[in-house]
Amino acid sequence: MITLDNLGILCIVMGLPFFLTGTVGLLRFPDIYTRLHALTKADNVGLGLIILGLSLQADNLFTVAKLILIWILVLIASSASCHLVARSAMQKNIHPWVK
Amino acid sequence: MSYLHISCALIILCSIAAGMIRILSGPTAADRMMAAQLFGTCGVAILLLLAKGMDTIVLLDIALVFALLAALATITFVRRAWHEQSGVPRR
Amino acid sequence: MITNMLYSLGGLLLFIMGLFALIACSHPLRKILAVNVMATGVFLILIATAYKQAGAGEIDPVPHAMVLTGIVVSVSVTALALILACRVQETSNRSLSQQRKNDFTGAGE
Amino acid sequence: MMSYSILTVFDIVLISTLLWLAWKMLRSEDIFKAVVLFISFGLLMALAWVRMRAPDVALAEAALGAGLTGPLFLSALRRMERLHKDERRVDIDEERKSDRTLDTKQKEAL
Repeated sequence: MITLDNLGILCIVMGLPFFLTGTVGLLRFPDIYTRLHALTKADNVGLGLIILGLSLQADNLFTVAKLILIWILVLIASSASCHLVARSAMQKNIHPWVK
Repeated sequence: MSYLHISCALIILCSIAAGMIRILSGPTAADRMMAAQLFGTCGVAILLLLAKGMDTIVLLDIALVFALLAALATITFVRRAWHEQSGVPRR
Repeated sequence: MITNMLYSLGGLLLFIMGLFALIACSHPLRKILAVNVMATGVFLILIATAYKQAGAGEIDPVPHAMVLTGIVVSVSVTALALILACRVQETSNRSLSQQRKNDFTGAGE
Repeated sequence: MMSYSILTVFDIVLISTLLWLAWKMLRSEDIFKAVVLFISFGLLMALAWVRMRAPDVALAEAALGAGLTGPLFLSALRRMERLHKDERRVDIDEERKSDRTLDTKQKEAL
């Protein structure tokens, strides 16, 4: 039986592998740019799935609005800092990894 | 109290503890700082899950503060503290 | 009850670690970090004494107010200590290089 | 009872991570690594306050401990390293000057 609550649980559980993938990428990838890529993308998608699941389980509309606001803020902050780190690394002549 | 949400938060906490290895063994300063950024994102997720799991809706405000201030440390790092090995090409 | 014990033990260990590093390390920045860790350990013990489980009644608000004040005071003390450490290093460096210069040119004699 | 036990597991993982972080922070050789570990330590302390049902303290810790103290330490580190570099540059100049005077003395002797 599919209710809104179970759908939320499904979304939350689906968000967990993205976080684990982000951490594995941070640990295993060879240079700064690939690590930035793994960290910023995978974690934000995982957070988006968790927020989707929590919004499906939320009590009122105000909580849903706050959750979505948190996600937008995390997206802005993490993309801005990722861009800054990558540009600064390029300016410091740190070359991307080639095979 | 919800069993599922707290165990999901526990899994993300284990992922944070694994990300600490990158802080300890990062070759450049930027790697260490990126791991701190991972702590910020995962901390927001843990706070959201605990807000549902422990039935305290106040934690959403703390997650908002986290989301705003986790980027501040990275920006300060890039603007003011990153000056190692400038001009040295690195493979 | 086990949660109180766990967090109190963690706070105690943090305090001991900070005290050890405060005595053993010589770099001023690391001494400031050690004082911060010690303060965190004390806060953790204070909050752990006030903790009660979800259904076990209201939490005592007095330790919370003390810890809140303590966090703000600790941040201002840290800022002041950092400025003082920078100034100490600046002054000692200048006097050191001045002294070396005097030794080299023989002006100090 | 089930959620109580999972919360205890959460506490144990959180406290052991905090203690490991503090130990590595205070015993690391590199001072920049210690500062980054301190920022992460502040973020995890906010989680510990949340777990102790003290959201007011957690809000203050997230804003001050993680958001303000980290940039303060980074700025102070930058300033101290710059001072250190200046001091070293003065030393190198002095060494060059002493080498030059030695050279001129040797030439005069020749």
